[in-house]
Amino acid sequence: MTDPTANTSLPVDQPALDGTAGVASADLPALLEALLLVAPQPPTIDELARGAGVDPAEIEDALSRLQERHGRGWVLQRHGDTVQFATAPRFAAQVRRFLNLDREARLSGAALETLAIVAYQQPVTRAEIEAVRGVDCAGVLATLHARGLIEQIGRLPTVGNPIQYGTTPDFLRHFGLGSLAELPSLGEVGGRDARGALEAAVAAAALEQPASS
Amino acid sequence: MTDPTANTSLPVDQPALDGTAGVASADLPALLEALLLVAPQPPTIDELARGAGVDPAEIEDALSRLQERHGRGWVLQRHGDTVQFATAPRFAAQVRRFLNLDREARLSGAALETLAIVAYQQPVTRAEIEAVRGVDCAGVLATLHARGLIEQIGRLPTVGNPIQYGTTPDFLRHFGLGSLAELPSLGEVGGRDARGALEAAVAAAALEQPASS
Amino acid sequence: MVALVNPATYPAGSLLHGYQLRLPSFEGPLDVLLRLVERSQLDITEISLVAVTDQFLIHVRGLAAVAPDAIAEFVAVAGRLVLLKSRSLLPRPPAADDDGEPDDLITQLVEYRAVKEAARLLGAKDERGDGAFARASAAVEAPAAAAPPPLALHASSSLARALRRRLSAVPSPAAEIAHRPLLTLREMVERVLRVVRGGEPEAVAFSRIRRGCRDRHEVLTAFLAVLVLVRRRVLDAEQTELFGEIALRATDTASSTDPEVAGAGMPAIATD
Repeated sequence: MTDPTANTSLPVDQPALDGTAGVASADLPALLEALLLVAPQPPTIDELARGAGVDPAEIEDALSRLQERHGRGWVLQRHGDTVQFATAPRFAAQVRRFLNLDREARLSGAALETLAIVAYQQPVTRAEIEAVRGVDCAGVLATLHARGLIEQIGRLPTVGNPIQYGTTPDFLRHFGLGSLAELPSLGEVGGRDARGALEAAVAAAALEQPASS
Repeated sequence: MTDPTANTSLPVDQPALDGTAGVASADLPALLEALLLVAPQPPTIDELARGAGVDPAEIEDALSRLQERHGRGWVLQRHGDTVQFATAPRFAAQVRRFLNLDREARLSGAALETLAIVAYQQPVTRAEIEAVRGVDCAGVLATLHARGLIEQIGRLPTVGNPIQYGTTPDFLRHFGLGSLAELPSLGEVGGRDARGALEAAVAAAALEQPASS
Repeated sequence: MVALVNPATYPAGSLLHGYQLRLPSFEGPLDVLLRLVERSQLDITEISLVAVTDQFLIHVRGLAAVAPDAIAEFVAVAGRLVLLKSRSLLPRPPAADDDGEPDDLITQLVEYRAVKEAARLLGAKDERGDGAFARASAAVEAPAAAAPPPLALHASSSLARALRRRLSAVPSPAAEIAHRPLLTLREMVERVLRVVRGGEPEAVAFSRIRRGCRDRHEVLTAFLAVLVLVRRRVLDAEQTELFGEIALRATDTASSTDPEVAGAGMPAIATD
């Protein structure tokens, strides 16, 4: 046996008891590492469960254990039902140098405002965004779409079937987020919970929508 | 959920002190994890050193420290000067299942058609098969031969002595046949006897053969 | 990102006198209003909106060079501010039922400030550049298969089916191939000339020649024949509108031209 990982001083290092089908629960995070590294596309929880031969619930549990491991060079990113590795944000500068990438252009104030509404309030329509910002947002939305930060994630079943926007996996990576749950907390504005204010704004815009579109 | 590896008594797990250019030596293995994750090709030690902004000797040192970490889903592979991840051998069965590598292969439409001509019309030459199919069949014949479904059963005494193909005993087993006599009847196509049409098509090719080859 | 061009020029007392906002395209009326409110160090209340109304109106007046639809957005907000101010100046019946418009503006401003806060947090991350990067392809090569995947069992009927499909596509050698008489370009040139000369002195419509054609190939040949005859100045063709009728007329010089001459040197192009 030449596998260096066979040196099992920690319980987590126990190799699977059965090499063909099941895998010890303690070894499941390591198995998920292997599967996430070979996956040609970001896999879903169900695909991981099928590959690992365990229940989706066990995958979720193992993923959270994997996420908690420190000192790793990568982080888990969840987008919808899919999971993938991305490099740890603290290494962004080195990764850019390694890949010969220039830093992306900074986002403008308008782009950040629009992106913030999409990120915190998705799915959201252009009319809703414009109602909150008070200005036309067609150009900004086109720019954000071209940069791969937002995408169409649905259509409203109202007049004109307006497009609903949401953020992409690239959005998570650009901002070094593991998932939308890691968006920074908004705190308070004007004596109100900012998150609630944002929700109220979009909700108010949504009420006007059937008439306006 | 407490992950045993999260207990960071080892200096190796300390995060980088400086996130922009250099990286703390203790964080170098994690940085290499990140670089190996995003590398489009297995990188060389020098490429890693340039990306990490350290000496190649430090990369070698960090790689050996990385290799010693346990409870991972991967192992490091060195090919000459390049480094890459490979999945841990103990997860081979799960990885194969995850990637669907063990799925049974099915014959393509072109392979089935070619095999059918060989089966119903053996012995038959490549030129005769191509006359019926109207396309080059060299690749398909090679595949069928590699699969052990057809074999050379003779040579024509014409110019070039073309190989004559026939089916193998493995062919019979794969199609659940006791003998060639159990091949299903071809019936009629377009109001003609299909068997006769096949023979006529092959015969037409045979007439051209001495001239064409 | 300070939008003030020259903050040092504000005289004390007249807050923001001569106030100018640089107006990048993204800044809308809410943005301007929020900056005015924050500049005045006031809470967002009905009172503070009244306090910045004059400054906002000054700003709107300076918008002459901006696109009309952008100005409309500013004017709409300005209108709401003026309404708000008038209510604060005029005595109102205590139970006056207002339409809630000023409150709406305040609410909208508070909500907009929440957006600004969210944008600020994202902007800080953007500024730091703490991006994460995904791998370009699988970071790990799949373990090499020891052998090609096993071949699935196939039904023998699949062989017969595949072969029947192929044979039905092979033309039967016994089948008769219908030959259509070929019409050469030369013959078509003669036919066109006959029709056009038969119609003299009136022009003949191309559609009349087309009606005499048996299929699309003949129509194409007829059109080609017309082009040839026009090029040789045997015919004049006139089309007064796009896709309109083409009127054909024999030229004077051609009236005596023998069809054989007109078609001389013509390759015998088959129509099929």
